Amino acid sequence: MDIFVLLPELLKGFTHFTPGNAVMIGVGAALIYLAIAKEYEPVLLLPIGFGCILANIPLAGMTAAEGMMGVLYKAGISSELFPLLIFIGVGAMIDFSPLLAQPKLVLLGAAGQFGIFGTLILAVLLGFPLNQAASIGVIGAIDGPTSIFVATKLAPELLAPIAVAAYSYMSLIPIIQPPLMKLLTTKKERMIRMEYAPRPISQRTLVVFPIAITVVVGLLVPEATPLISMLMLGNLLKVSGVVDRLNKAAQNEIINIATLFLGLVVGATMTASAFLNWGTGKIMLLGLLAFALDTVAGLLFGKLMAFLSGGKINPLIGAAGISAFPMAGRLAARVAQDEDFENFILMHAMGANTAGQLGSVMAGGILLAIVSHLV
Amino acid sequence: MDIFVLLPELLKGFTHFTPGNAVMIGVGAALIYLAIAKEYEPVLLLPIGFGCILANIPLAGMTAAEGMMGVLYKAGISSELFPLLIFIGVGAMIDFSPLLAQPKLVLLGAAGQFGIFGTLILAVLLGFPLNQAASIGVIGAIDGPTSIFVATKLAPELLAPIAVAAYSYMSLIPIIQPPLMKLLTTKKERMIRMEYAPRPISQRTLVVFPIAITVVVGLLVPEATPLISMLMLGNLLKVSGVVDRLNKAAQNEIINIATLFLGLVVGATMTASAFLNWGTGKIMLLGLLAFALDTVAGLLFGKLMAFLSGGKINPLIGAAGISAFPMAGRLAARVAQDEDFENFILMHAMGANTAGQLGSVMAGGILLAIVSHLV
Amino acid sequence: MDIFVLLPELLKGFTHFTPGNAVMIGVGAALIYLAIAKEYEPVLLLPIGFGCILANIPLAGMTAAEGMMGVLYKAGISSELFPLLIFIGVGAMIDFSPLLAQPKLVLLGAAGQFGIFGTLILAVLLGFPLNQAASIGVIGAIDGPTSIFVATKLAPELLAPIAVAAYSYMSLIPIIQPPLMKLLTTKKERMIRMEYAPRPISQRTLVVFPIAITVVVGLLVPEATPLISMLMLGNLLKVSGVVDRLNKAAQNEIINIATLFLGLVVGATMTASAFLNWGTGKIMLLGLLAFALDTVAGLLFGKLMAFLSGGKINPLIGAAGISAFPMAGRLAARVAQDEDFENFILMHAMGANTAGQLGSVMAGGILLAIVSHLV
Amino acid sequence: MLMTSLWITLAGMGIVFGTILALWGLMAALAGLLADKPGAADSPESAPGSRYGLEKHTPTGSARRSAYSTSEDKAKAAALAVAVALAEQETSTARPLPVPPTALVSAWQLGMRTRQMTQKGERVNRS
Amino acid sequence: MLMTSLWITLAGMGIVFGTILALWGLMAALAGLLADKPGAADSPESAPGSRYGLEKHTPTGSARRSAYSTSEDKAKAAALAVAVALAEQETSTARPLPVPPTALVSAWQLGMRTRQMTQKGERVNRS
Amino acid sequence: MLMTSLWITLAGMGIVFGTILALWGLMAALAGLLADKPGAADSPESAPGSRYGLEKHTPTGSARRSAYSTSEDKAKAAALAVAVALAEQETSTARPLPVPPTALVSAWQLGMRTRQMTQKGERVNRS
Ligand code: NA
Ligand code: NA
Ligand code: NA
Repeated sequence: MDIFVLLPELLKGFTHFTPGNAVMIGVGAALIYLAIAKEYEPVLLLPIGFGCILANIPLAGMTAAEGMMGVLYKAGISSELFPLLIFIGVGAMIDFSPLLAQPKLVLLGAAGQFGIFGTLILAVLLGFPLNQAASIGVIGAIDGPTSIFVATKLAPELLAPIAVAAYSYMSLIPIIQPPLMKLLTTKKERMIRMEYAPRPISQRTLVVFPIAITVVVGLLVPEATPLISMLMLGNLLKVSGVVDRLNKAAQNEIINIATLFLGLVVGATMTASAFLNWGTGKIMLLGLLAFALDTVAGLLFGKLMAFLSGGKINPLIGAAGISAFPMAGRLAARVAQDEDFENFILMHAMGANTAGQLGSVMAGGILLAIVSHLV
Repeated sequence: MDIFVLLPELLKGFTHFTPGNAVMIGVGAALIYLAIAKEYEPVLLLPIGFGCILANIPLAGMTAAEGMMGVLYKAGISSELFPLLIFIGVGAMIDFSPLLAQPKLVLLGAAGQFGIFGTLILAVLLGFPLNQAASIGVIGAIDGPTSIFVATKLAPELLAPIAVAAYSYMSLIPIIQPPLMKLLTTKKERMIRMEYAPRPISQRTLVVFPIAITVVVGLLVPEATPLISMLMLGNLLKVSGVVDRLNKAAQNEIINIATLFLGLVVGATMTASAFLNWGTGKIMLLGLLAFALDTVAGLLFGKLMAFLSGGKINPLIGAAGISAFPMAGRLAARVAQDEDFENFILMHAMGANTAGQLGSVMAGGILLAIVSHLV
Repeated sequence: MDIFVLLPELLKGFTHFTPGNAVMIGVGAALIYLAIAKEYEPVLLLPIGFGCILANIPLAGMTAAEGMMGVLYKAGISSELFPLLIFIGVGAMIDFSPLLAQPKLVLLGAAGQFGIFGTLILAVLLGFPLNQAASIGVIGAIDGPTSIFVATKLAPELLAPIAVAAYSYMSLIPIIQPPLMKLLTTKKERMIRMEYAPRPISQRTLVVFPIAITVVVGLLVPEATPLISMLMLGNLLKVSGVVDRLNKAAQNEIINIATLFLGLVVGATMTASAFLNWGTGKIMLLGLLAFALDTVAGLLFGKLMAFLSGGKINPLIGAAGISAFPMAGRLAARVAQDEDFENFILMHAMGANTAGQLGSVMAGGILLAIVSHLV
Repeated sequence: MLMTSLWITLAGMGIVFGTILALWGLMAALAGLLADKPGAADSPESAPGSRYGLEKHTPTGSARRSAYSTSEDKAKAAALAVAVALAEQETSTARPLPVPPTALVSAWQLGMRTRQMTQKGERVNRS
Repeated sequence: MLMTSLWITLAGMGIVFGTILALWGLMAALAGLLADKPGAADSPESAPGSRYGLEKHTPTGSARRSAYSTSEDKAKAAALAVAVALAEQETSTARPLPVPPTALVSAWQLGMRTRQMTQKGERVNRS
Repeated sequence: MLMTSLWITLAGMGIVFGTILALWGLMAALAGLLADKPGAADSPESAPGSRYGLEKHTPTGSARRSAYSTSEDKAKAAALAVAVALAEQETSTARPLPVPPTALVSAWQLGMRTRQMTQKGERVNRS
């Protein structure tokens, strides 16, 4: 074995290294920077960024089918297991009592989904085929697992940019929403105080709710069953109060491990060839639009409810209907408080926010149903 | 895409919904009710009930081979991984020192298995084929993982009713056993006090015990090796005292996740077609009988030992030999105390109880050996 | 079904039991004894020992492809998932700041790898084929997951003896190293005090370090990428400070479960036929040699640095360059203190020790590259 | 193609609103049918939140809600809301300490977000 | 078919008893051979239970057992047994609080069961 | 075959040293480029260790390091090193108690090893 055999072997890592790899490693590093320095969804953007770096080290073979990332992709993404496991944990962290106390707020969870469809139209106009356009639209669900679940079924090739958009913008909510709120609502509207005299919610109600939702949504939108059922299972584990060890497992072991691996694997799909193209840029742009359209639609519907209720409803809570639980809810309450420190609409905002979570999942399932029917 | 295409698409969930589905969703809800309101083995009946509901939502596709439940079934039931993982955790929760302190009590662990075989005979008389009859009999092991492990190998089609029977009746022990105890034992017998002067158990003994049991049982009943070895592994992790992090993992992460998924997946096999038939009713009935037969056999053998020992043994501890660890043990001690508050047989009852756990696993393996040899 | 059918069925466990099985069960018991009584790497040797016992119970079928051990082997060893998951946890437990504070110490991490290659030569002389010789050599990485990862790729048939040697000797470091330290260094050298005035390390540095290492090592030694990247991922999870739940998952759930199953499965490969041969004896011997050669090379290089630095470096820290993190580091500091209680070189020793961890992984990858290129 | 996507939007939003309306009915029914009989609400069992010990950590605790849902006292509600808000701020910054799992949970979804809000939110408001 | 099942019962129960008898011998041997030499029992290493910190939580702790296994004092044993029983009752109802993992473990197998016993058990006893 | 293995050793050790030299450069660069500007080191954000609460448990905490890395005071360093060593000894023997996860982590890699060292190490030193 002489030097002439050895040398190329030694340098193969560099000889196979492309400028594209360099750029993508930069992208991965940038995502990790956002995760750590700006704390943008760190539990997801950090693993995604690291996975992106791994995918762009030549000859490492980790993203090959039999490599670690390939094995995890098959185990958790192709099987759709990871987003569903994450939803079990998320469900165990949601409290639906503010919504149950004021059922009419659920309407705001519908309006906040317009961004999905508005973005789909724009994506079609930009020339994306329907399956891809729909997957891009679901960024407007403003709910990571939903976006990933739908994209995996309709356009897995776009998984990475869609996941990155969904989670990056999620963290930008406090920057994206306030200007639109100020633009679309009058100071008078933002100062509307809302009565908070909900009927008390019995534990019985809290327990029956997730089961009933699973059955009803399952019958109305079968395609949404996996997502909604796992969300509701997690919630049931929590409210039942008799299976604390399962509840804790859902909120910790299960969601943590699924999140870490989901992030790594999604990042590992970010190869230069797959990511460095105009499509990615368009998707990032459309994703931003989706967030804005959701917010606008939510606010306008809030204004409508304010008008119909004779000024009894503060339109700001409409912006909480986009999901992005629990940040959008808290943000709406905060903006209201900025106008009038005595004005507390947190519970109403959280009601609309949880409604948005339900709406997002259903909208995702509905889109899946319609599009897989057409494609 | 006009309304005439859309409408059936919209209503497909309802158009495919059968009365059977409705009934089974009711069954699932009932199991969840028992889990929460009555606290019947909630960590298992709640997931089973929820899985049952999921299996009866048409077109949801979760129970398909590539659906979430299908994937988990393949990963944990077909592979027999879930019951074995649960056993690692159970083993880490059992303390065999009361048994080691009074080795003769182990005999009660044999008597308490008669229900398995008695039920098998009845099942055969009711017309079940041998493999099914044996699986039904193993409900008499009164040990969930054992029942599931054996049923998976002999008659997977009966997995759901057998699991449901095993876990529901497990919770009814405090209702099933006391009457039989009162019926079969005299007040005088129940008031027998037992000496408690066991030899001290060295840590060396506690450590060698699980290893020795694994080897001896493994040689005597190879088919019982997977179950007994995982039970003993868990116990070894605990008594060794040097692998606390593995011990904790066995008692938490591993058993929690396996339990949640096992329950969901078992429940997901409860489709209307598979569950709604006379067979299920017969199985529920036979399961109840198995519990009763175990208790009767245990008590009668207890009386025999009481007689042979010249009234030195309280026959009540015979009822603890059915396994159902640790409830049957505590129940026996309690009933004795009801007769005479000064009478403490807890340690003897727990000895018989852990013996029952061993006996159940071995009986399951023995049945598996004989029947798979005949079928 | 008469007694003549039943009897052989009853005794099959014994009729299939070979003397080899008996010996191997003794070996398994011995490993468990070392784990518990001597606390030799208990979290690994205990499961390995138990797995070894399981593999030698005839007809239990646990080691068959569809048996529990077979399933776990496919899931975690063939896929190389277990050692990599363990590395995520190990990485989250390493602190590289002592090394970053004194970068030149990294050289000691290279010297400490000579044992790998020295042992390879001896193995070749003893007649092992190259792929096996290399796998045996990697025992000299003195890092369990690295040895297992490389052996799985080059010579899976030797997995068990290599893993056993790697982990048993790891625990003997406090017995293997001190005599060599005393032999190869003068009292004067051992009493050398080292300045400890490192530049302060910014959190920025701690965060960039694991990312930079992944990329640089990945480009220089692509074959080392899986190991080094998972080690660095774990470290990044810790130092980032923003993903505590992932950090905790890596340090607990993930590493505990992977360790338990890795041990069991490695042990389950210890069948009499595979383990009871001269090869195993030679491997154990060569493994011991690998540890000694590493230590000697480390110490000699330490003496060289002491000489070149004009007596500013204590050669003992050279012995910490073999990896075996964190024991070798602490041992070196201890031996120095035995000579002069006022002499504290802990931080320098830990720096060399973490350098050894990096060197081990890279050496493993380099060997993998060269040998898989030649075989 | 554009027509199709317009159709999808129309149908999609229609179905979303339809389903949501169904949920509205469902929830109204549930909250009505399953409400506690007066007085029962005080029993430890039926008081929502009393069953789960985690509640005290979770973002919007029905424990807190139910605490004042039965009273009309605005001021009290206000005071509580503030307390809640502050509590959440703390949670979000308390991560470095060994916090209980659920607090970590919030730390995930809510911790860093709340913090961002405080930072960015204020930045925005100042502008 | 019936004959077969009778045969299976006969053989099965026979083997079960046979195996159990073997275990009896095994345990007797173990407890005999591996017993601590007098005095050694006091050393922290060999005292069962002293090695595992979980013991205090687990249902039937050898820690407790060994505490009085060496003494013949019945009354003491009785008192302890009561304490144990009470302790377990509490454990079973302590679930809502953030209990340590092992307590949760009991909460699973023993918690709700113990509680059922108290409820149903009493119901039964009253009848 | 022997020649090959000698070649492998030569090439292998060569590449190992080469790569390690590269890392040396890398680390020197990092520690240089990314060092904190004077003064900044005191701010809670940039002080290493202050970000991770686990640090207090881990073997060689940069928290501790940074504590005296800025001062030249040898005695202080020595005192600290001793404290650290002792602390680790305790950790390693504290396993029976319900210790925090990270302590358990040490208990794994470092606990029993440290203990062995104390035992065997001393045995060796006595010889
Ligand atoms: Na949404
Ligand atoms: Na039984
Ligand atoms: Na090494």
